[in-house]
Amino acid sequence: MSYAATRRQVLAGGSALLAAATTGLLRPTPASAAPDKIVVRVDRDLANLDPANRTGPIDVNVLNAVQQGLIAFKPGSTDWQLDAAEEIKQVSDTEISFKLRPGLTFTDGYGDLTAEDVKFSFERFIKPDSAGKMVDYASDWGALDHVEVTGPLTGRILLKSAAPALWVITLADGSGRIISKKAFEKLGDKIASTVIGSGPYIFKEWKPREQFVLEINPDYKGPIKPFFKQIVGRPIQEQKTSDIAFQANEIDFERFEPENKKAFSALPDTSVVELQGIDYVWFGPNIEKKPFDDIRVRQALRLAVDVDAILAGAYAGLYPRANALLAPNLLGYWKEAPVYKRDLETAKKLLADAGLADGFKTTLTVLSDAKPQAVAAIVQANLAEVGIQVDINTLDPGAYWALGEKDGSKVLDLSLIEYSGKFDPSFQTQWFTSAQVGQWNWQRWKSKEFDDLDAQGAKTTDPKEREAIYLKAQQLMDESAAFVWITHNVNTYAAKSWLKPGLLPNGNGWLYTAFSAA
Amino acid sequence: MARWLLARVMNTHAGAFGLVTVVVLLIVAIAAPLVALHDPNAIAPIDRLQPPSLAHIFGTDHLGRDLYSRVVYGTRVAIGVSIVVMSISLSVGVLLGIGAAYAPRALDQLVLSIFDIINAFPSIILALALVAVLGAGLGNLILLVSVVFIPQFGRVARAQTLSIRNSLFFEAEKVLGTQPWRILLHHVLPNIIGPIFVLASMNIPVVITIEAGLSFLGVGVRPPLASWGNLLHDGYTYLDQSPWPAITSGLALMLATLGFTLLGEALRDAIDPKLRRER
Amino acid sequence: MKLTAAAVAVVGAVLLLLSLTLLIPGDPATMLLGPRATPETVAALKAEMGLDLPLPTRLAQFLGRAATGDLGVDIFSGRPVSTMVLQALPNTILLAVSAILLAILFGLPLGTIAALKPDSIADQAIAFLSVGFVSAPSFVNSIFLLLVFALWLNWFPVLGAGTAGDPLDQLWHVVLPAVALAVGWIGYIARLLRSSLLEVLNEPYVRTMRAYGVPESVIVLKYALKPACIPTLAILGIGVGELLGGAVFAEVIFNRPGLGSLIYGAIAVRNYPVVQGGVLVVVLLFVATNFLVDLSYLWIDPRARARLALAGERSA
Amino acid sequence: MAAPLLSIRGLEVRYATERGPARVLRSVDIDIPENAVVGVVGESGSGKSTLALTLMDLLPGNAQQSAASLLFEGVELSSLPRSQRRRLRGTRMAMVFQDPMSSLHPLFAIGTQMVDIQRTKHPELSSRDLRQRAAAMLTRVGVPDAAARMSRYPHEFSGGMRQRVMIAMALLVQPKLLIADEPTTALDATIEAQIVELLRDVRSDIRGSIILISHSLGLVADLCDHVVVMYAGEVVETGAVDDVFGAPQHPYTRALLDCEIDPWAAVEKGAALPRIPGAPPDLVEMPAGCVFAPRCPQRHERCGVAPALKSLDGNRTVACWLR
Repeated sequence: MSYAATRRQVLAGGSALLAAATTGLLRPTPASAAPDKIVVRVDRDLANLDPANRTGPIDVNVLNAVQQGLIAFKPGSTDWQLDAAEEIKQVSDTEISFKLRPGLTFTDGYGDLTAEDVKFSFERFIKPDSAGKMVDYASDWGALDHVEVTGPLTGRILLKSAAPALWVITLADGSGRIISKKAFEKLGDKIASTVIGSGPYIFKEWKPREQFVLEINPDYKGPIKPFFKQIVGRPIQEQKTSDIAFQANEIDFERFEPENKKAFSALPDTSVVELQGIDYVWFGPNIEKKPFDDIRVRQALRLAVDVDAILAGAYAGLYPRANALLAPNLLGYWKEAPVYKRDLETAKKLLADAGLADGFKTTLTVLSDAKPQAVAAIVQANLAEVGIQVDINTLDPGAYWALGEKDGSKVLDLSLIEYSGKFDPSFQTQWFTSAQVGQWNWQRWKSKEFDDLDAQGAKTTDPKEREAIYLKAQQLMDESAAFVWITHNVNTYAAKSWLKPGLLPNGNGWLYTAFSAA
Repeated sequence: MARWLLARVMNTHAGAFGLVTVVVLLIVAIAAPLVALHDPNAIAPIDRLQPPSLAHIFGTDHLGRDLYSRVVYGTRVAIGVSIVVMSISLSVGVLLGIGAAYAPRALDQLVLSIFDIINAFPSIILALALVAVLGAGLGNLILLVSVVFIPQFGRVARAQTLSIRNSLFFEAEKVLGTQPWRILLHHVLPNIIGPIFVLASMNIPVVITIEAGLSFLGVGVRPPLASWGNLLHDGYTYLDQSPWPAITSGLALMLATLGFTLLGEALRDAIDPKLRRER
Repeated sequence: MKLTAAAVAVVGAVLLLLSLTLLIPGDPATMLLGPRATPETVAALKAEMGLDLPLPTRLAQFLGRAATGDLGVDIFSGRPVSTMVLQALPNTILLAVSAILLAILFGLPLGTIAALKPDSIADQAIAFLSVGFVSAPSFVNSIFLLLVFALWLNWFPVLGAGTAGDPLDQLWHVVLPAVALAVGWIGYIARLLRSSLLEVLNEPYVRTMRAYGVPESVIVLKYALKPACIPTLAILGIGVGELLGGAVFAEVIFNRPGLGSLIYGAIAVRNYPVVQGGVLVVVLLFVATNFLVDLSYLWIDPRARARLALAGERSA
Repeated sequence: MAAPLLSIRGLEVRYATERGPARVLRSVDIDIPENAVVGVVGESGSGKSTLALTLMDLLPGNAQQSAASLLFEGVELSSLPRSQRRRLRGTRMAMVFQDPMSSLHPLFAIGTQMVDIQRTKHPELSSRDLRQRAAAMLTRVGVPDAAARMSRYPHEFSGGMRQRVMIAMALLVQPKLLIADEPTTALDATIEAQIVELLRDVRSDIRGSIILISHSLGLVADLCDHVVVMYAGEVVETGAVDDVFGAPQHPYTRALLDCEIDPWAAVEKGAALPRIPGAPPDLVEMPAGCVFAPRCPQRHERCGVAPALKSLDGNRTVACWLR
């Protein structure tokens, strides 16, 4: 009706403003009671909805809501709960047995979820596809030997070697999603854009670059209780535009730059959620290159840089300081890791001992985002004070990540790096092994001892032992003085005050099923 | 000549305003180190996003850098880029244009279709496409924006040269056995200079906008180097905490484009009213 | 004649685009796989994307496929670029068209008023406004409009292009970005029209009309405006190009799913097939509009029709 | 004798130039009798066309005029408000311009233009009627298959045809005063002859007076009853054509005639410009005294003072001390 009114005005050539005012009034004003539909901002569009070839958290979050795994993450923890599996247990280091809930069905009439589907879904990761190409996330199931179906609803997951990380890295996450074998065979390539699942939500609609819609799955039979009838995801490129949209009540939930925390806390009907991250941001030299092959130079670097100033400057003093690889809420967190205070005297002395009393020139390579550039600027200023002249080399994503192949990292001097973390320490340590030199170990730091610890940690099942292993590994990194840890990141979210988001500790894992009324 | 031109430009308000603005901007750009009150890259995390004060007359940005100084150095980038770009595309364009006019038909056609190809892209889009490949950065920015403007100069130069080549006295000169380069020097160039000069001055504000625009999108000048585009984007990002970065850089940008536009038009009307309609 | 030139330009543009992709530092494959890529997967992906083939082969392939409307696939989602582009195209066209209409809607009257009373207060005011408008870049306008009319006054929506199939809603969403793009052109058209109108009003044929006491209103609105619009029309040709360029900013800032934001988004992650496809379509759009502009001369100017006919006979 | 249709007294027109005001018309007195054809002759730059534009009130913006009196059909034009002046045009007065190419609108069919120029005269008539009148008139002035030609554009007409259209326009509004400014100059000789024919032919259709501005004495001699000789913005001699051309009183008139012994020849070879030693004076810095003196073969001391226009017998006038 009100639209009709507006239309009349427009047709009558009536002033846009008048008409505008009318719709302005029509726009949803912040509701105190939670509606049954919410709009959340995602920072880019969905890309690939095939669990094995997904392109990142934005895809996974949808998959986790639409498809079931044997287990699922518990909201707000690195811990898991049962989902498709009625029971599941680690029989031995290399065997996991599971029993599915009866009566789970796939949407769009693809029938019941059976152990066959589980076998198919998991073994996809270890068999090359028709084109002979391995799936992108093959490594998640690297340890899998095969899945044995023991009954319509029961089976055994058999591993080549012990893989304790499997639970949180794989089973509870994207690579553990159970897809319908029938659907896959029917849809072929189309499964990258059509999601058939048995989960709490169905993938109702996807208007690329406009929005995707999740809607409660009436036939879902499982322990998870989704709250909102509809969840709409809107891809928004420009962060600031998203902030404005939030203030204009066009979206109900978004992640924002921690720098803006104050401003957002001041907004009406808005609750701000803060979450410590598990990523790891650090910078360090390529230790194969002179003069960084000299440990004294590396130590000097570590002492010359004022990490607190970086956090205050580039991170608005809102990010927690990192002193080692693993974040506080992870197994293997090194509580007593040394906290290096800035000490120019010692730094200068170390350089002098290394015969570089009057400093040297070097280059710091960073990604072309605002924060890395800010960090670089501060590092530049800091190092200048001990006579080290730093040129900043900013690369945009394509060129930057290309350093990870064809030995691209060989040319680097200093580099500022940010890798995103997962809930199992083994995922974090794997990039620093000698084997990764030329790929993702850009600093080319080689330590036989570390390699062994990494391999060992990946197999050991006993948490206590693992913790010890990873502590040792981090001590080795510390001794090398090759890594200047900066932060594990913090994530800040704005939600309408009636909305309680369901987030995982890594910050970009969102459990849409756990979004609920505050 | 110069005095006459100056007089013609100054005798309209718009022209005078344009000239003064541009002169001021030029001075600021050249004398940036003297005009700026602080090191534009000096970071002071503690007093980030300060409002204007005696210490920081435009306030500070999100890293506590002195905005005024950054705007000043931004002027240097904006004007530097636009002048370099213009001189590159001007010289390349004119050379190609004259060359084409003298060259055999086939070659001439080739050059022309190259111009057509470049012109088939909306300038920003071409710049983006090139950035996609070359990557951002000051050097690339200058390079690719220059490419965008070559055809304009090329066409004017070619047209002028042809009109002279077909003119009677050119024949006469040939008969008299004057070397081509003499003819070029004494008859072609003098005729080209006017329009070319106008064209260049009219395009400078366009280049300034493109530079700022690409930098705004984060594919132009690389931070920490100060560009109005970067400042504006950062300002936009931290608008909730302080409007000053956005306001100051935005105003600087608009003042510059305004000044150069007015001056350009004044020059055009003074030198070559015929060009009034062309673009 | 013009058509062939256009065709050459487009083909050349494609060639340019493709040859550019040879200079790429690092490549999409790694970009796509991020810190997980093993050399094998990278190689596989490149093969998949045809990045390993020599340029001529790729050009031939691309042109061949493009001719059939196939622009390759998005390296992330594997969705055909053609569909992505076609989804974006209407939004961009709507934006550009509304912007042009706005520019004409305001520019024409302003220019006419200014020309009727040269050097009057109105004329001066309009001149001042025009210059001011011309020097306001579209991204500055976009931000300003977004803050004032979407955030503070809450009159217009912030996000996107509105729900497909609801013309009103789409019109709604296009207002602010269109204004942001149009502003500069309002000023430009106004000033251009003023000068050409002043010239026309001194033409002998206008004097003839006056000699028979034809009312000034009829002279201006019927006889003078038509010829005065020709130069404006010529500028619109170029204008569309700048509009399509400015659209990038408006679309990014207002989060409109259009060609500009598509290309921009793709560049950040080096999604080359999408960049190529997007840019190619923009070029086609641009060339096409310029062609239309040329056609519109025929509609306005009988002499042009005559010339064309003449040329026709010659070539025949 | 009856009051003239138009009587001009002390008409002055200045053009503002960079170097100062150019006095293109100075204290011009002319009478146009009822139903007469008056020729205005003189070199280019003698102010003929300015005179025409002044009467039509079509002077460009940089011109300023002042007249003691501009009496048309007993009405003082110079005191009429612009709007009423406008209404005179296309009803009581009309003008045929020199260049038929640029004087017709290139983007509109001539029919459209011929209809619109009648509206001030015939507000009561419908467009259809106006179209029919126009078509009929085209036939009258000798444009073949007029009805069809109505929807054609100027560039589709030959120069001669265009001038016929212009004349048709003038006839359509039946003006009391028709001013023809060099109606044949832009045309080549043969066409010119045809147009002259046409003019003589339609002469009778016009129930009013005609001012024929031309530098071709032949044409004037051929078409006019009276003649006004102008030089450098001043009237130097007036009178009946036969008297003036038969026995010119002013040295300038004589000079003109000497350059053009046989008027008909002139018409044939298309209006040759008179060749008189010296050049017309600079209108911005006028010399004192007789304007023609510098070029005058019979110059003498009295010429240092400007001679007034004095009447001779047989109501002719001349401005020269020798008479």
